[in-house]
Amino acid sequence: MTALVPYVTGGISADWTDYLLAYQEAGATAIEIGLPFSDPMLDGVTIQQASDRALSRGATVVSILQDLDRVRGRLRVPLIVMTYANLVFHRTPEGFCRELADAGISGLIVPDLPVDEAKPVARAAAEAGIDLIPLVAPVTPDDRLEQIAALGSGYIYAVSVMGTTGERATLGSSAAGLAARVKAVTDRPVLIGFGVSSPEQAAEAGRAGDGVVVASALMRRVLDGATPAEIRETVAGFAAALEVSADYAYAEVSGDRR
Amino acid sequence: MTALVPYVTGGISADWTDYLLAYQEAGATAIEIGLPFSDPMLDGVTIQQASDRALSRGATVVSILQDLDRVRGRLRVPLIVMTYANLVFHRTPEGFCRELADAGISGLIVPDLPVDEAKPVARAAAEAGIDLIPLVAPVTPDDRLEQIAALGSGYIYAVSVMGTTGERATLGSSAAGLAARVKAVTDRPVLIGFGVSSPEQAAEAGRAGDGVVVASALMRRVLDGATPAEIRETVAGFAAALEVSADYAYAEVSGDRR
Amino acid sequence: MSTLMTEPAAGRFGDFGGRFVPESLVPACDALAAAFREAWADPAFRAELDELLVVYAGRPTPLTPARNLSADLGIELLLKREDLAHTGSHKINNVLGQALLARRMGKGRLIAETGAGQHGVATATAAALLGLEATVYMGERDIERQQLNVLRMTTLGAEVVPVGSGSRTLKDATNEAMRAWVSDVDRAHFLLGSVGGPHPYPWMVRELQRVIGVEARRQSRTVPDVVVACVGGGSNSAGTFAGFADTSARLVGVEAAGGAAMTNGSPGVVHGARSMVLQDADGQVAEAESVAAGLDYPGIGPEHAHLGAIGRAEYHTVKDDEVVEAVRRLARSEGIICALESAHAVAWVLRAAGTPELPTGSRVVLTLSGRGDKDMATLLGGAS
Amino acid sequence: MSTLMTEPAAGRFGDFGGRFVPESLVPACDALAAAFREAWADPAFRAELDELLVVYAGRPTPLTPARNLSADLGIELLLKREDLAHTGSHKINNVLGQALLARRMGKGRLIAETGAGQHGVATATAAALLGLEATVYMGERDIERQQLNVLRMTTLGAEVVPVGSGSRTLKDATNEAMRAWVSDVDRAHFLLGSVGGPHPYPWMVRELQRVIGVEARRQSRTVPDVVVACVGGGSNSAGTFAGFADTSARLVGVEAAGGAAMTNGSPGVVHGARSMVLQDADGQVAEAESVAAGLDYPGIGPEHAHLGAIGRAEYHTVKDDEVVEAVRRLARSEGIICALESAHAVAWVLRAAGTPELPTGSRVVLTLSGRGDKDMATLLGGAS
Ligand SMILES: Cc1ncc(COP(=O)(O)O)c(C=O)c1O
Ligand SMILES: Cc1ncc(COP(=O)(O)O)c(C=O)c1O
Repeated sequence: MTALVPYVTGGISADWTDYLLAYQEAGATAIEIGLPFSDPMLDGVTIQQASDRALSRGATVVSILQDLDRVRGRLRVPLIVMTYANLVFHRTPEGFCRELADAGISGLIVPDLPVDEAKPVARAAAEAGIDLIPLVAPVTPDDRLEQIAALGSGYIYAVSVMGTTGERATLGSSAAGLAARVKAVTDRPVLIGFGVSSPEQAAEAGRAGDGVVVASALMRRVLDGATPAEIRETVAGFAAALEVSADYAYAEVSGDRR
Repeated sequence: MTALVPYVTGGISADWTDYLLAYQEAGATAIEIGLPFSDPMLDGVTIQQASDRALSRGATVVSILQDLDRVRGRLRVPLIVMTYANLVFHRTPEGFCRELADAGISGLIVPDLPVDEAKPVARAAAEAGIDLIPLVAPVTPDDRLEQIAALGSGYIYAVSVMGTTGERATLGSSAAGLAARVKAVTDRPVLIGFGVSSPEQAAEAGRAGDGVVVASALMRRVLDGATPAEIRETVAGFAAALEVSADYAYAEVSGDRR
Repeated sequence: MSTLMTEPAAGRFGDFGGRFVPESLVPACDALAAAFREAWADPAFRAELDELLVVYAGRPTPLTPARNLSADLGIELLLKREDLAHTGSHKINNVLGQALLARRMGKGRLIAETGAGQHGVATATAAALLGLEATVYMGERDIERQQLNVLRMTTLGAEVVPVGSGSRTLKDATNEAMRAWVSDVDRAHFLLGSVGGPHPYPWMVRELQRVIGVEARRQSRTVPDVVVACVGGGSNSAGTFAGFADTSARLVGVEAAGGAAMTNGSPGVVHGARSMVLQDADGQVAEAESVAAGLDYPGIGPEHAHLGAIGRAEYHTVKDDEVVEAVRRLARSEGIICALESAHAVAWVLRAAGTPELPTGSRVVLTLSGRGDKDMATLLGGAS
Repeated sequence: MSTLMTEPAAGRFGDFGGRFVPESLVPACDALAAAFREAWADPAFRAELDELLVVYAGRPTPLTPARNLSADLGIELLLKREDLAHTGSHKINNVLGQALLARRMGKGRLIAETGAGQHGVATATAAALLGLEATVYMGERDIERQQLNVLRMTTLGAEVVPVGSGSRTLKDATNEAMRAWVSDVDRAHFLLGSVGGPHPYPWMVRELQRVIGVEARRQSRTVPDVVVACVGGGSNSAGTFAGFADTSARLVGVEAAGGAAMTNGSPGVVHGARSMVLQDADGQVAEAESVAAGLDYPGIGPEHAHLGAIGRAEYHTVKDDEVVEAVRRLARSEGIICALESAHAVAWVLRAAGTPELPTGSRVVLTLSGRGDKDMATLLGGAS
């Protein structure tokens, strides 16, 4: 019943799109693709390194979106882009969202775009038919949760810990509370992310929310040289813990329009 | 007619008193013995090095004066001590002058003891029967020359250049003028020193005053390892240029009381 | 002219500013803005800060007539001497204010980024004085070239954390400091060193640096023709300009040629604010490259972007070799060894004096943002 | 009490002082005494100096309450902040005065000795400002441990001459500077850095440093119980004491244990004056040994010898390890990194506070003679 959204940094290797296929095979409900940014303020060491590697391989927004052509026919799960505000504004919110839509992306997460600054992007995303998935944090007060719940569409992304992305020994204790607070103000599904490092943690998060994002735990292995086939096993472990099946999850996922 | 006063740093070598004999044989009229001081403010590099070497050999006022015992019987020329004020005051002017007198010294030069500060030393020297030989410089005004000429006894030491001891290519042009100015205010004989580096310069200085002190030019050779016999030749060269004979000079020298 | 004068609504300076931070930091930024707003209106807070600035930091700093250079250049050059402030630069003005605020907010820890190390030293200093912990993030490249300041920070009891990512300079140290803040937002105050970052920083830091301009305005007696200061993030210039915003004086900011966000940048969002940014065609932030670690930064505070856009201030660039020469020239003419950062302002004056850019006879107030002790090793390296 | 107040007749402070110099220097010393006497009585000279001290050197320096240390130690400790003066120490007060005097006397060149390099930097600074040449003599050992100041001097355009004789420290640099002066006495002014040397130096330098004490006296409002300063040659302490000579305050000078002329020396004649000197049985001057280059000197100014002899001032010693610890303690409690020299005064306070030497509740004015940037490398070396 719970969505599993594994993450990959776009352009991290020549065959990076194979990870998308692997994730899908392993039971991903949707996939988050990071468009690497030079200054990933909210990312821990793993995603920083992944971003650096992609950038130094020459990855750009355009090249990453073009790479998707290689797998478009085989991908059935929705793709969500996660990137920083500068890449959005640099191409203008309208232009950027249109490019995403043209590439078959259905959702957008911008971690340094709080609700107060999000209006132009929300408008552009809506026009392009893309879900702007807003983030909430453990420290977000209730009145502000309501504001945020009114922003964008699709999931709400609950940041489970006060900190950057990155693996952690235990899931932030605030995750469950935060998810419950979100659910109290909105019907939108809640994705839990940041530091979901093991199937056990994923299961725990899955009980609190409607889905989990797993990023650093996968990218650490990718950086260490894991092949798509190897990563598929890892993701499958998360899927098993979450008791998701590819088909089921696929039908559930918000923003799925293919 | 002109006195030749070669200099040696007391204690510079184990056999340093042999230089005294060599100087005498070569025609010295009198000999200046430096009692080394740690901070020879008015000395150039050569005498500094000579002082350092003597001090690091362990030379002290007492040891140097004792060394003179070895040659006392053979020395006919007067000995003049040159040292800095601290060594004088440290043993008290009275004590110091008495020690000098006991060691057969007949004159004392203290380069950092201007007339204004010299009274206690002058008194002690007179009591001990030692000539306090005052210094004058090219910048000393005439009225002050008179004051200085009234201080101590024996020679007046005319510093030929504004500078420290040390060899120079030419004799200070101020030497002759200074000597003449001294002679205008006193009948005391005038010794010219500082930078008399060659027999030619000595001859030039000799025409202006009543004697010359040769120090760095000799100590440079001593530091470089010249033996007493070698140094004797050097001093003889100065004596020849000055047309002094040992006997004649000996009879002339002030303060000779042996 | 409301800019340089009041609190900007929503942290906006025209098209620039704002607050582009993770949601995790929004409440902290809000709380900080509220706390500063309230403290800044509180005479007791102002009195405590003013007392520290005077009895501790050595304010007012003098306005020194640079008589020899003035004669050489045919202008009247007055130097606002932030090099004489405690710790050796203007950074202490901002730091004392924020540190007092942090204590008032009940924070036990200061987190700071630093480039040249002056801001880090000032932070370590205030932390020692007020009994707070300090963690300072500094790029590895800056640690190498500003060794002296690293030693000072550790002597003061601060922890200096080397940052090895990216260009290993100020930009990356700032990323790392913000990450550290997210992770300890309850207990820690992020003591940002310049007029960049999310609201309320650009406003708050400018207000805390306003003292430079207010003093200089009073000390210069008549209004100068030109007011000039170097621009890294832009805090010493913003503080200086604030004192002259309502006069006829031309406001000139001088950037490092290798870090000239105003001159060579385009609008972008970095470190929490929309401003001018050096970036590539894709929107990746470029690495700056300047001999002055404190200006080795691809961004600039949003108020400067606005002042430039509306034409109230102008921005010029000078090259590293002009800067090194300016340090020497000022040292030999006036006996003042300024920081490489500050020398950017001097270099522009040296080049512009007697040209239409800075006509003969101009009266110029130049903020010397810091002293050059920290740069002696770099200068030597550059000279040999 | 005439000492600390008026010009001493014949340069005598009781049994000490005088002028033990080569005849070649006597007229120059006479001319200098006359010139200073006249300038010091000339309101125009005083006004020019005072202006420079204010607009250039950053005076008055603050009197900073050391609140944390005071609370820890149970005393009231006030720090006179010479570390905030331009160039980083009290040396600039004396140097600006003598440099103006040199220019007034038509001299084109300054010759100076330096230990820690602060006096050399100040001299190089004044020379640049007034368009004079500067030659600074510095012991090779001090050149090694005060690299930063060597770089500063050369950046300012001064020639730094290494002195390799003797202990290769301040004593030997002073000998060499005096030799250089004899050789260029017409054109050069010997800008002595402390209250030693032949008349008029001890008097003149104390007068030029008097500003420290006068300011501190005014700033401290009530008379403190104790006034304390470190003593190398003794200029910052003499200047400080001068402001409190006519009060009931105890005057305390703190020497380096390895260079304690007052505590371990005997009367002697070095560098032109009779004073207390570290010397061996034969009267050879001893080599001092201190972690602080500026106190690594076997003598002391003659007025201190006199103040000690008559009991008006007391002198204590502290050891190198106490000094290093004092730098750290002050840095961590008050956010001030002082010079190793200045830390001697701090170290004494740390040790004495709460003992009969410095009872609880005492009000203490301590002159912090300089900042510690120059010593960071030494501190690091000592720590590792
Ligand atoms: C001396 C000095 N000046 C200027 C700057 C640049 O900062 P800002 O532009 O904020 O004044 C720095 C930064 O480290 C600095 O140390
Ligand atoms: C900072 C500082 N304090 C003190 C001294 C010692 O000098 P004085 O005893 O003359 O003040 C020096 C000398 O270099 C110094 O640099």
